[in-house]
Amino acid sequence: MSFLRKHITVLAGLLAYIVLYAIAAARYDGFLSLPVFVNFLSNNAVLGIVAVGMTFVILSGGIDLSVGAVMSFSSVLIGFLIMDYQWNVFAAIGASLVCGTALGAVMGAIIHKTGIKPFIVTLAGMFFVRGLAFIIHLESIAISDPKHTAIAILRLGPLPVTALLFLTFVAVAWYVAVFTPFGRNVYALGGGEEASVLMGLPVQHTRIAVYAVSGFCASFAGAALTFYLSSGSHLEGVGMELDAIATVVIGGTLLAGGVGSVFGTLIGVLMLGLILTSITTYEGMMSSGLTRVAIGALLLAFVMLQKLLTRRIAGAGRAT
Amino acid sequence: MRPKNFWPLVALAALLVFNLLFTTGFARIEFRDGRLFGTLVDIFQNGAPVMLLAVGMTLVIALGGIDLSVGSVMALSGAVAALLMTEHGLSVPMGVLAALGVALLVGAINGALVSYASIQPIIVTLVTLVMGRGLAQTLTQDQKVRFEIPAFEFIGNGTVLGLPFPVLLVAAVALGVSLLLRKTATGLYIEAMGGNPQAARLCGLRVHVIRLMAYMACALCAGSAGLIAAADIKEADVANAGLYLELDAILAVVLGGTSLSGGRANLVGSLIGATFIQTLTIMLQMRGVITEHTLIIKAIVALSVCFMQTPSFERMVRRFRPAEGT
Amino acid sequence: MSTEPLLVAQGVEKRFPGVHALAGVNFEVRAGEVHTLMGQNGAGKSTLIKILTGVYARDGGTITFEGRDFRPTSPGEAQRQGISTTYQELSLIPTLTVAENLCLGRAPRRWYGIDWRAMRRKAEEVLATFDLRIDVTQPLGTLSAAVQQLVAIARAVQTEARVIIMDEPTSSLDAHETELLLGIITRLKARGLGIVFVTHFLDQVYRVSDRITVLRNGTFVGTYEAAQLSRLELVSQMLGKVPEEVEPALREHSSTSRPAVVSAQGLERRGFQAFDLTIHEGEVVGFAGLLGSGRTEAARLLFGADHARSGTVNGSVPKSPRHAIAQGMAFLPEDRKAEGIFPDLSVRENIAIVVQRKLGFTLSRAQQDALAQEFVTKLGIKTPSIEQPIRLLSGGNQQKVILARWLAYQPRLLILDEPTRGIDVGAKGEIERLIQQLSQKGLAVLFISAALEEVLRLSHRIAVFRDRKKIQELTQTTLPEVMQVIAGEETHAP
Amino acid sequence: KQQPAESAQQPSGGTTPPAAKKLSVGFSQVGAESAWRTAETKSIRSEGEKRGVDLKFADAQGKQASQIQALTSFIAQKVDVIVLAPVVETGWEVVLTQAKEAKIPVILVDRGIKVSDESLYTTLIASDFVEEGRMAAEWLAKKTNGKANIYELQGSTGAAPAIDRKKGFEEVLQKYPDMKILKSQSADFTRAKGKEVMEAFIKSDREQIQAVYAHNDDMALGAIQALDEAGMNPGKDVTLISIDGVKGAFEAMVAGKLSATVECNPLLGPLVFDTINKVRAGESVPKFIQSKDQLFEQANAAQVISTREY
Ligand SMILES: Nc1ncnc2c1ncn2[C@@H]1O[C@H](COP(=O)(O)OP(=O)(O)OP(=O)(O)O)[C@@H](O)[C@H]1O
Ligand SMILES: Nc1ncnc2c1ncn2[C@@H]1O[C@H](COP(=O)(O)OP(=O)(O)OP(=O)(O)O)[C@@H](O)[C@H]1O
Ligand SMILES: [Mg+2]
Ligand SMILES: [Mg+2]
Repeated sequence: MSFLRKHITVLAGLLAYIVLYAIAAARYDGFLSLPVFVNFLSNNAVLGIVAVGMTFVILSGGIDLSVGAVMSFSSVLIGFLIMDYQWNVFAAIGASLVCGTALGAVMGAIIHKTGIKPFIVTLAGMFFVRGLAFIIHLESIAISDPKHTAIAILRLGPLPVTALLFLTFVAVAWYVAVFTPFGRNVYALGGGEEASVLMGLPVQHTRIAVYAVSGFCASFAGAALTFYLSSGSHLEGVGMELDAIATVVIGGTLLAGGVGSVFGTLIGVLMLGLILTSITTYEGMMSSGLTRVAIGALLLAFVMLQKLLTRRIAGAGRAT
Repeated sequence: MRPKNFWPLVALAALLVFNLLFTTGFARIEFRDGRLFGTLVDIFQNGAPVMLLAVGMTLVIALGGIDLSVGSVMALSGAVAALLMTEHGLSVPMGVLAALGVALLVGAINGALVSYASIQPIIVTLVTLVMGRGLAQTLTQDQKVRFEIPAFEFIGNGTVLGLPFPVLLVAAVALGVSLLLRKTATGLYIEAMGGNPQAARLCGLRVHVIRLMAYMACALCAGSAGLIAAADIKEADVANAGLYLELDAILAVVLGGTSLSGGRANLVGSLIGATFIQTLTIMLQMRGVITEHTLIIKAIVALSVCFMQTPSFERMVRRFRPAEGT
Repeated sequence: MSTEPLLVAQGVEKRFPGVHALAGVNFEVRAGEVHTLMGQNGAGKSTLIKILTGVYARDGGTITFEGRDFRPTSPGEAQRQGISTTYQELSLIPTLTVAENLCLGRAPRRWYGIDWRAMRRKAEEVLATFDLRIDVTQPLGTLSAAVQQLVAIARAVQTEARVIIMDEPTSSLDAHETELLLGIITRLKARGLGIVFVTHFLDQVYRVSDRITVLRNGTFVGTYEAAQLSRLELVSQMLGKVPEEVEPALREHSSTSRPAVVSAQGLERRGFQAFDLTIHEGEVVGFAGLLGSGRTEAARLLFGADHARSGTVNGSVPKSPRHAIAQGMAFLPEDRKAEGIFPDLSVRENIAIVVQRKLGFTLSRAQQDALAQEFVTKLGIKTPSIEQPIRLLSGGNQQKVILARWLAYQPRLLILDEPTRGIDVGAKGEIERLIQQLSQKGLAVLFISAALEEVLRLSHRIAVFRDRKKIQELTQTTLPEVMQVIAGEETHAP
Repeated sequence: KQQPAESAQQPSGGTTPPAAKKLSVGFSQVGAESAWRTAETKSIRSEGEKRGVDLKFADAQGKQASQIQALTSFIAQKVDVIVLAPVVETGWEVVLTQAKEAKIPVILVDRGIKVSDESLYTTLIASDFVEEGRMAAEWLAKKTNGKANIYELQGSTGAAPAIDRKKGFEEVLQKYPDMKILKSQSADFTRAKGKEVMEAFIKSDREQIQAVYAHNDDMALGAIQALDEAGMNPGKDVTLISIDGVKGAFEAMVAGKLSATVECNPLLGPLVFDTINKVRAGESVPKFIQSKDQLFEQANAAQVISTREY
């Protein structure tokens, strides 16, 4: 099968993104510049890292509603350990990664062992983790630690550290999804759970690992958030799960599982960022209500455009 | 085999018994100013919006879909009704009809996009979630719309024969929908579609139309819930009405035993689920549990109730109580 | 020939709610033998296989593999121990490519991970042994049921297994592919593998089997040397009674003077050449052709299940299955799991749904019960109750339920795409008799089956398809003649 | 084509820009979650229009990340001044450093932030939430002679106004051993939740409820409704005090239901633009400009109500 046919949704998404970016660039001055684009990457890095983890979960046919809560929890934990207990930055991040991964793995194990639907387990997980975060520290915590600040202002060329982390995550996730047996098992699990069992694939390990990966990504996103905001924040994660799911799905990954790609998610993240930024900040004087209407409309327009392009390319591909 | 809804009922009963015994004031019911008054009434009255949402959501979920937009539809219908009645002087019945009409329209958009444009339901309804509340905010110019219209307030606060009107409304809607599901072919069609849409098409079902109707019914329920919510506090609060209630509704449906993958509708279960959630909420409020703990308790309780309905739990029960009589 | 037994099961027990699926079943496979499992639908064959391979846990009995106690907890474990299986219901991943389905869990690796190119080459090689030259990078789900079945078999065969179990591998294969498979089985046997084979086709049983074990209603009837068991004996062991003779004769060519029920003109879609077809009242028309020749496609076009680019059926463009049904057509699809059953609905609901649609909102519960009960009895559907979810029925019984669904509707034209797939000999006879009866009463039937004899036996007229094109219609023909037409100029070795 | 900033020239320090150029201001608002918030937005917007300012408004829908995005794009668009109503107190260092490097003055409204370097923002125009809590407590103590069973309706968990108003209130209660908070529950700053939580309180502790302290007016209004429905005279048998001073609260005071409200003035528009002008003219401004908070009781409610816009 041709490259074109195989990656059709991603390509269509990319094309749709370019079209919308071009429209925005024509409309707003200075939109078409490297710093603005880099801003997209770094401003959406936290969401992006969460979405990368979510991609695996959705590919496996599941869903993870706890990511936003785990992300905030981990940022609060990092802030708490650094500020209240004078932990070393790396130790604090390490601890939060362990916690996030463990939380994910526990949820995965519950899902697998009891057969309760992921939606419910992770919804309960969301409540639980949010409660836990409030118990650790009721308020958001400002982090001022020389080492932490040093990392926060790191740059590689034009790329700030959060953007760098995001791109690294995408690259690694792509590799894992395409070239490792674990990645392929995730696709298989999403394509057919019963069949995966009958084919003798390690379904249990895969499922637990998928949620652990998602927990890991979410807690890493929490760490990225502390670099981005220099604080551990309760608020940022609220509603993030829906954003993450949206980016994954508009990136062409099927919610039913089995079909999709990490690059699709990258495009989804950039797309959502483009829509939000252009509407809320470049479009200027608008009411909150109209802002929402416009965001929704653009999102829908993108999805429709992507659908249309997919059909067009598919049609053209078959004819040749 | 245990009777349907056995475990959700057990869980609800356990919660109620606990509260009747240990939560002060929970058991008290009085008759005052021509209405029943007490926590048990509050559970149903305050839970009415979520129950309505759960009824509609059951249909959509049984169909293999999901509707995240219900909370926004609540805000929208409340705002439309309040605006039309206050600023445009429409009569209460007309305002209510118009609000429900707008809700139906949103449902139709959801259904049409899911069905005819075959976009994934979660995306479609996420878009209407964002846009619906946005539209409501735009219509009201980001303001709360206050009103003093006794006939409208009746929807949220009125009583008939001592019983709160919202409770009666929920009962009527639930009865209607359950008759529709049980006594007509609708239930069969919806469940068939949820189980295997391909086969449903080959059996000659109007798959698109059925889907459209289900989303419209769900939005209609949400619209009614929105009216109750607004009437109850005498204002349309576009920013907060129905916020995050879609999650409560889905939780209620799942607690009641309907599978999120579609194929089966369990309306009674969903109502039990909604009652359970509301009872838990009120209990935590009455006992003065702090929010941090509330979240954790909710998580654990919800998981446990779901666990009670899984085969693994059934197996555990059987192990503890080795087969009698065989 | 007989050597040490590889896999031995003794007194195996399995209960499901309401069903005693296996009651003390004994079974053994030796190295270098083909051991066939026979039994009616719901006799417990698939259940036994699932217990042998760790899908279900057994409730009782012992199993040893190569002399050691064997209690696999998952199919994966059974595979690692050396038991490779194709299950009755297709158990592959439709969203992954053909190549991946073949290699999943054992993909060729290099230092950087999975070597996709090597995987593709390997897949092409393996499929070549089945005469299958397809693009292995397309998603499996886009291919026909037969190709998917072949991929599943290829997957099972290419492993380093000592026992290979195949649950009705030939049910959706054509003569040619079946030949290839039987050849492969013979070769594997010669390599000293133990092979467990399940089929409802007696010819195949006798072609390859060394021994036959018969199950009836979950009980063990006996194990026999194939050479010493006559067909009649075998069938009567399975049924528990001497079977009635199935009418063997070719059918008389009916007169086409009766009114046409369906007439299609110039039906066409991309890559499928336009064809005409008329079916009259009381007539049985058979479709013959090789795998992928387009029989299913033609039937789907007729029924409106796929969108036709041009052409008419009964004077109007076929729009949807709905319209076809309104015109009195019924369609039993070939892929039962994907397009036939509503898995969570009960047997009753699965049967009632089409009738219900015809009657709108009016069918009462009592009527549904009566309807379901009638067909459960008439078709001998084995189920603990009509309220059992259909997914818990055995494969053959599911097929009967779907057939019942359409019969209950009393259509004027019944399109049957592989209706006897996975149905036991007894029931097959019943269904054939039923088709004959109904067609005598005026029902028009379009019959598609991989078993050519069956097509010939039932049909008044046969339409032959090749390369997604209808080539010829035959009346009063013989098996060799049909085979020649199917194969085209170069005659196929039968 | 929209022209966010006609000239690429950067506004520098105290020099006034050419008269031809409109002053461009970027305003990052939290959202539109309450009447108070929308009143604030409206005030700043209408004042901006009145003065012919090119005001860019960005609604962050309650998310700090959106606010940071808004700020970075304001910086990229080279606005003259940034007005920020921060959703949280922490996490502003990086982006404010960027603003400082771009020499764009930042004016904070309605809430302070925690930064190590105070020079990152020019000034803060806000109310003092802790002080509001103190005022409410002092008034309640006076009114009840230092003896009351108090039921508290908190704002959203973790939100700064909720935390500070609770803190200020509890601080003062220390002085009055006979004033006790018996139950305290979050009601998310909304009327519907306020009513619901109050109903639960009534059902369990009906006889003990003497005073209700709500972190905002909306919740108090909900509570009043619950008390009314339960036949317990709010404003007479139960003393209610809340914070914000929205119009609805004044109506309730006139009706004798609400006992008092601490105003937290959202009409910051004129003050904000006056300050902007001062900053651009090079005048020095104090680091904290406290907007005037005032306590209103039933007695003076009727006079003030006509002047309430929100
Ligand atoms: N998971 C299950 N739950 C309940 N009953 C089951 C289950 N699986 C199988 N059965 C029942 O067990 C019996 C044996 O089924 P099985 O699938 O083994 O039959 P089979 O011999 O393979 O038939 P076929 O030829 O139709 O494939 C049937 O009556 C079936 O309904
Ligand atoms: N929607 C489609 N688009 C493109 N090609 C298709 C489509 N459906 C079927 N085909 C191809 O058309 C050919 C005919 O398939 P069809 O399933 O009709 O064959 P068949 O004669 O019924 O054989 P069998 O059922 O034994 O596989 C196959 O090569 C199949 O891959
Ligand atoms: Mg079987
Ligand atoms: Mg076919």
